[in-house]
Amino acid sequence: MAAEKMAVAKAINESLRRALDSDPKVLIMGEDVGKLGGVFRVTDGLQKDFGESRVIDTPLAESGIVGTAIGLALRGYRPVVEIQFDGFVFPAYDQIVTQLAKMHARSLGKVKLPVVVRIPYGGGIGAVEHHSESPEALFAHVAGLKIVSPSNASDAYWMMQQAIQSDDPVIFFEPKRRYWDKAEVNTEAIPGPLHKARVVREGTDLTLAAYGPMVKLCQEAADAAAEEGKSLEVLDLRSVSPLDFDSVQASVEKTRRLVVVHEAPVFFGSGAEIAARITERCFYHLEAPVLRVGGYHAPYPPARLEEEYLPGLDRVLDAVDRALAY
Amino acid sequence: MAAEKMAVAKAINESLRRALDSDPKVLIMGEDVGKLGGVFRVTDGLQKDFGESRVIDTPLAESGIVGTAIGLALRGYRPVVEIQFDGFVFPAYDQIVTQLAKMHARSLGKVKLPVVVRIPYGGGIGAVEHHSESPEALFAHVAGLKIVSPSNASDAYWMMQQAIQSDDPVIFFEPKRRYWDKAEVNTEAIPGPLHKARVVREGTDLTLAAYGPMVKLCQEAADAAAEEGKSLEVLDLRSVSPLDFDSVQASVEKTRRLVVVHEAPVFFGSGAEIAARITERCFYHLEAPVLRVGGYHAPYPPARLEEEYLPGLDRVLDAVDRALAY
Amino acid sequence: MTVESTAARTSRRSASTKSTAGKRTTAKKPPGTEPELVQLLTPEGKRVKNARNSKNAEYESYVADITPDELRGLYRDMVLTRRFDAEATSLQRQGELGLWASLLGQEAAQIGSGRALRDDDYVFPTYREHGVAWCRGVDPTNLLGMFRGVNNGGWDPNGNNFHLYTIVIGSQALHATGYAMGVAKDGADSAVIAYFGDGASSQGDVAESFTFSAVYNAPVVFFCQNNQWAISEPTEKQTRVPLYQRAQGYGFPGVRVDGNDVLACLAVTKWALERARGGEGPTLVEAYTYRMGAHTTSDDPTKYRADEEREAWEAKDPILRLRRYLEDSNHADESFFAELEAESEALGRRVREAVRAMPDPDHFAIFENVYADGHALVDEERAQFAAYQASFADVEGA
Amino acid sequence: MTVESTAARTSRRSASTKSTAGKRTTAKKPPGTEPELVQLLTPEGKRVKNARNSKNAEYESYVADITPDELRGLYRDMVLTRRFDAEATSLQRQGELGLWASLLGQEAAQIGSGRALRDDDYVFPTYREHGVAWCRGVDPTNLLGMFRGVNNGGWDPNGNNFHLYTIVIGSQALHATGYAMGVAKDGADSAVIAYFGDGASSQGDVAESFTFSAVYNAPVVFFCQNNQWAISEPTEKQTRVPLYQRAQGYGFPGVRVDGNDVLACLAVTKWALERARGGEGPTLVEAYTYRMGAHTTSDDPTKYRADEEREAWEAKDPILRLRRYLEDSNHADESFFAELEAESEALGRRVREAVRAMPDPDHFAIFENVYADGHALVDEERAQFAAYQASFADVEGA
Ligand SMILES: Cc1ncc(C[n+]2csc(CCOP(=O)(O)OP(=O)(O)O)c2C)c(N)n1
Ligand SMILES: Cc1ncc(C[n+]2csc(CCOP(=O)(O)OP(=O)(O)O)c2C)c(N)n1
Ligand SMILES: [Mg+2]
Ligand SMILES: [Mg+2]
Repeated sequence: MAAEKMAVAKAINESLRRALDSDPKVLIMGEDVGKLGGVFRVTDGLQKDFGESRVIDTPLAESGIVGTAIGLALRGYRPVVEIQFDGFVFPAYDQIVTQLAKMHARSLGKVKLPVVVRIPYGGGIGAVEHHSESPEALFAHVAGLKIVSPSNASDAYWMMQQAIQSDDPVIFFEPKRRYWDKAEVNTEAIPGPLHKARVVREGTDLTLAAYGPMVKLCQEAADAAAEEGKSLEVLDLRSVSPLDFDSVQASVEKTRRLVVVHEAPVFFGSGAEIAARITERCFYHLEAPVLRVGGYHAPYPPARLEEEYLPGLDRVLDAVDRALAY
Repeated sequence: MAAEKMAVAKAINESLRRALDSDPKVLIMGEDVGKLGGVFRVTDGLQKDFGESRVIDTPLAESGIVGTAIGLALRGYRPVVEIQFDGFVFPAYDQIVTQLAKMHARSLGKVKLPVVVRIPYGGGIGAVEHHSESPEALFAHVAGLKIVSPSNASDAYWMMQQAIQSDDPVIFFEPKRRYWDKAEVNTEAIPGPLHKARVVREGTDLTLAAYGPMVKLCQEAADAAAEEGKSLEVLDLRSVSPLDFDSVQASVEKTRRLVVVHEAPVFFGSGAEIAARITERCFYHLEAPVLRVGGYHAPYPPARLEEEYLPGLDRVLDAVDRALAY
Repeated sequence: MTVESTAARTSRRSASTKSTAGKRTTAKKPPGTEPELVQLLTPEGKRVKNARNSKNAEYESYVADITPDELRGLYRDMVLTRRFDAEATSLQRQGELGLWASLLGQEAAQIGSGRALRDDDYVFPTYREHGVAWCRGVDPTNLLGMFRGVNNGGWDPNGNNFHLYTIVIGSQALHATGYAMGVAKDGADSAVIAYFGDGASSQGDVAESFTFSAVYNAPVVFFCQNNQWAISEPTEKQTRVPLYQRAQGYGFPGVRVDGNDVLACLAVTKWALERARGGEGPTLVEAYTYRMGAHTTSDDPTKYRADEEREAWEAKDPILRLRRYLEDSNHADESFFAELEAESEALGRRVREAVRAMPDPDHFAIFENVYADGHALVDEERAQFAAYQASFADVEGA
Repeated sequence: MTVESTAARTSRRSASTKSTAGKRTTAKKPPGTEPELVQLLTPEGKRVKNARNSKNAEYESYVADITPDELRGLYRDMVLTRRFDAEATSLQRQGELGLWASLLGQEAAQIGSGRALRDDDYVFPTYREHGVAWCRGVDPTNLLGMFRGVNNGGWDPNGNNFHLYTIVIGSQALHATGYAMGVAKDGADSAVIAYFGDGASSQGDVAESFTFSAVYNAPVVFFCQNNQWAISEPTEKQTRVPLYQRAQGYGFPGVRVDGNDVLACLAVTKWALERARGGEGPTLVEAYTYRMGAHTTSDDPTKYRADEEREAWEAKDPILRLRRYLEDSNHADESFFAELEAESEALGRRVREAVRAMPDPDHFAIFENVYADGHALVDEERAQFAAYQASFADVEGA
């Protein structure tokens, strides 16, 4: 009975419910998280069951949301705040970067800020401007934050449990275009470590590394490549900070080729850090440079262009072919 | 008479003065830029000579400064805004990322935002928290912005002229610890392109690439290495976005080894992008992985630790040795 | 602008909103009963001429001489705007638009304020100011590009002094303030108007725009359409006192006007614009109105608000009351209404056809206008993209 | 917190501040003459008992029963705080500190408000609240670590319910509001106080904290020390009306108190805290005072303000006026003042010695406390750093 098929959004909802249930200090905060249950229904029903004092509709001010969440954390609460869409996190950026990330160190370890910032992110849903971005690199560069992104319902459930239990601030990037993807979730499992990558599919010719919404794409690419006789290993990185370089290294030492895929622009994106570090760690193993597939150096385009902008099957396979051609 | 020895701060001051003089649309805005002339005296005397309507002390609100500068630019002005210190740009981050960077594209090219955001940045001056950071990577990932950083007085003068003339928003990172370094400035020269790197010193064994405050350090490192018989080429990148990869590639094709140095944390820093892209471009030329010297994944430390935190001569030479050992 | 899942419609907004701490808060007053509300045309269509107080009389003076022609013009604007809005909503249902943010119910606030403007004034809208766009002469079909997903802003802001729609809540209040600072620097006597919602009033950017405009005495009018809701949040989640009072604390006047009364909105906005032109600085106008529809086509208001609330506001419909007045005063006859009906239908048809004919953008548009002066990386990526695209063409061509 | 170059001291602040557009602005009133200023002890040291208005009388009731002992205590707090502050300034000159932000002139605002607090109340300071820290029992030497550059905050915030100094202007107002929301959730009757300056009042974060605290009715007191200057900018660059009025627009009371009058600051803060405890929500207190010194030791005020202004404020000195009252009322004798003088000297000595003895942090402190639960990259970099450091030890050892 503990294992159940659930959509990603529902898995997060269940995980939040469990946290609210088991720890009276857990709070949900954000715009429209109450009666509406969030614009994606991720907090659906929670205010009804836990009341307005635990599930809090906030004024429309992201800096205020994160800033007061910090204050609540200082008082002993464990706020889980929702930023409605990726493109609306920036008003809160100052509080996240200068306060949330640094207060533990500033206090020489005296205070802890167990705050989770949930951000539905990424494109592919045909939305208007600011609703499809992938700003994870803008947070990963900042010490003091942990950045994770689940790719499936089971991880969504468990990683949320672990993020809430973490005494560090966690930016929890939710792959919004996968909200409705269903998978088995065993709510009684014993989860592995939050920041460890997972081999989704084993392979020998090349490693595809991704996180969040792109994991599924990489699996599809591996399927397609398999039909052409290429054996691709697919890694779900799960965590962007810390980044599980050991797992990537282990995979690359085997396959000798790496392609990193993310929706965010390539320039200064996660792929850059992975390429730089893996090249350093695996210099003598790599048969090809680490290739990156991601967004272009341009604002996220209007919906009717997003298919061209976003990494798709063909672009991933193109990069695979280029890497294999070395 | 056109060439004169000037400190970096003075060179920027002279450049701003020239811009105010030659274009009535140029404005200076920021906290304390008026009578005080800025906390580093970069705008010294400008309000006295151009009046309060051209050199504007603003309320203490960075989002307001950038947001109103955008409005002024829409009205045809060319605001040059000062952010007092690197660590205080974040309240303006939303306006910079969602508006300043994107409005030209949003308008399909109909409106232009010739706004320069000046940010004194970097450490080495023994300051308190938030006064020593290097956040350039957090802007470079964002399309629509141009990011430059001069390393010397002549570039400071000319790059500021060009930044103000640019019809794109430019984030102008000023190496605050070099403000008092003097060099010849020829105010009648014809400057080269704003976004082109410069070979500061030719060499054959390894390329050191840096920008802003780290260029001088790299020159010192090259001097020291020369005494040990190693010939290092030093590149002053000058621009972080766009980044002049062609020049880096040309140098690396010659030296076959590259070390990138910046003050910002290494993780997700400029060095990652340079390493990833140069490795892709020069895969068969590189004898060693691109190595990076920069800050650690930790908040900028208190002043008495900054010497350990910041890249110094020994750390650069250590990386050089490691690269040469491949 | 939100996208919602299609979860079942269950809970209803409970009658009262308690403060988190269970301590006392200010109760929400029933709409339209506030003594401070400026009203010049009652829901029943009666002109309020002998105003209760002298302040009201001052506003009244701005529309005292309004001609029947002008009144019919306001009526026509509201009717056509509503028609356009309805067409857009149905185009969204038909899949021609990805999203639509309806202004239904807010026609008076938008047409009243929009018609108060001079050509040389400048407007900074949110994403819902279709009625103001109409007043500025922006072709309504141009508004639809961003909702169709073919662009992020489909008109030249300087063509009609109407800035692009701004989605990041509150940002544009600062742009308006900066623009107004520029107007003052130029010695021009035009004014600037910034639109935003009740929800937006909580954003730091809006507060900072109050500070900047007050300190620099910028000629800007802040026009807040308090439509009672920010998606699912009632205005009590943003403030415990009427929003127009916010201005006082920054040292400039705030006025609450009946946002469903086109004459009052016209008058109060004219007054505020005149203050701006006269060097008296900023003004906050709170247009007290109601979002009759969903937040956007993605929203489902039955999750959070009661039908009765909407019904109560229906009785205050902005178009209906002006129609009553026009009819009662014989300022418009049957043929006027009939012609307008035909004009409405024609507008709907034109918009429908224009949207359907709207081409998808060229793929290379991704790389266009990222920079005004170009950028090496954009050039490089465009070239790679072209080569990549061409590689398929080759295959397909082969 | 700023670092300045040592450019020549030239220009002086001109007498009037014009608006950018040359249009009319509100002129700055001479300090201390505002009718709205709550004052309970005049600069001449006279108690104001029969207050002009009933509001003042209400505040007066909070200090009506104050004992001579308590009065001497307030005096002692102010004197010792000033002594500590002077010591820190001279330690900076001697190179023992990198920077110092002096509170000179603001002792009454800080001691008055600080002594109004209960132990279970929580304080969110800026970087200048040395007097409040003193009241909380934070060892003054612990304040100096960040100014010496050995840490970024050298005390346990929960040790004395006194949060770390916050340098990013205005941020802490939101933390205070959130903390207060938590207090209310806990059903506790303690209160929270957030300090900030006149300059900070312009930050969006401060405005958002007003909104949140009002909406949630959070038990928080916003204590704004308007010391007339934000580095080189006079308060007119932040607002055109008195700052305490800002609160009104958010639906809670604001009061301007003579910030150089320790009794008035004590009384008004007690009143505001009592409101918070009683479930009446937030209050804004504007303590009207003056920054007698430079912004920090890096600042040179002669660049932007006239000596005469400072001189005018010297006559309102917070310590002097209480001394006059203590002497006139025979609440303190010669021996009290002599003993306090000795205590001051001892404090100065203790601080001096403690600072000089303050060790530099261990190099590995860079990697400490970045995360509570650890982070693989930090571990990796620490190990690399250790190996790198060790490589020098080897060389030196060889
Ligand atoms: C900074 C930011 N946060 C969140 C959103 C998502 N959002 C879009 S509209 C909206 C509600 C706005 O309410 P209001 O200001 O009252 O305007 P209305 O929609 O009622 O016209 C929200 C939360 C956004 N667009 N920008
Ligand atoms: C966000 C931010 N911007 C700029 C600064 C630089 N700065 C430090 S103190 C200060 C002036 C603050 O003035 P005020 O709030 O009046 O406090 P006071 O220093 O007078 O006590 C400035 C601009 C900062 N610390 N934080
Ligand atoms: Mg609304
Ligand atoms: Mg001040």
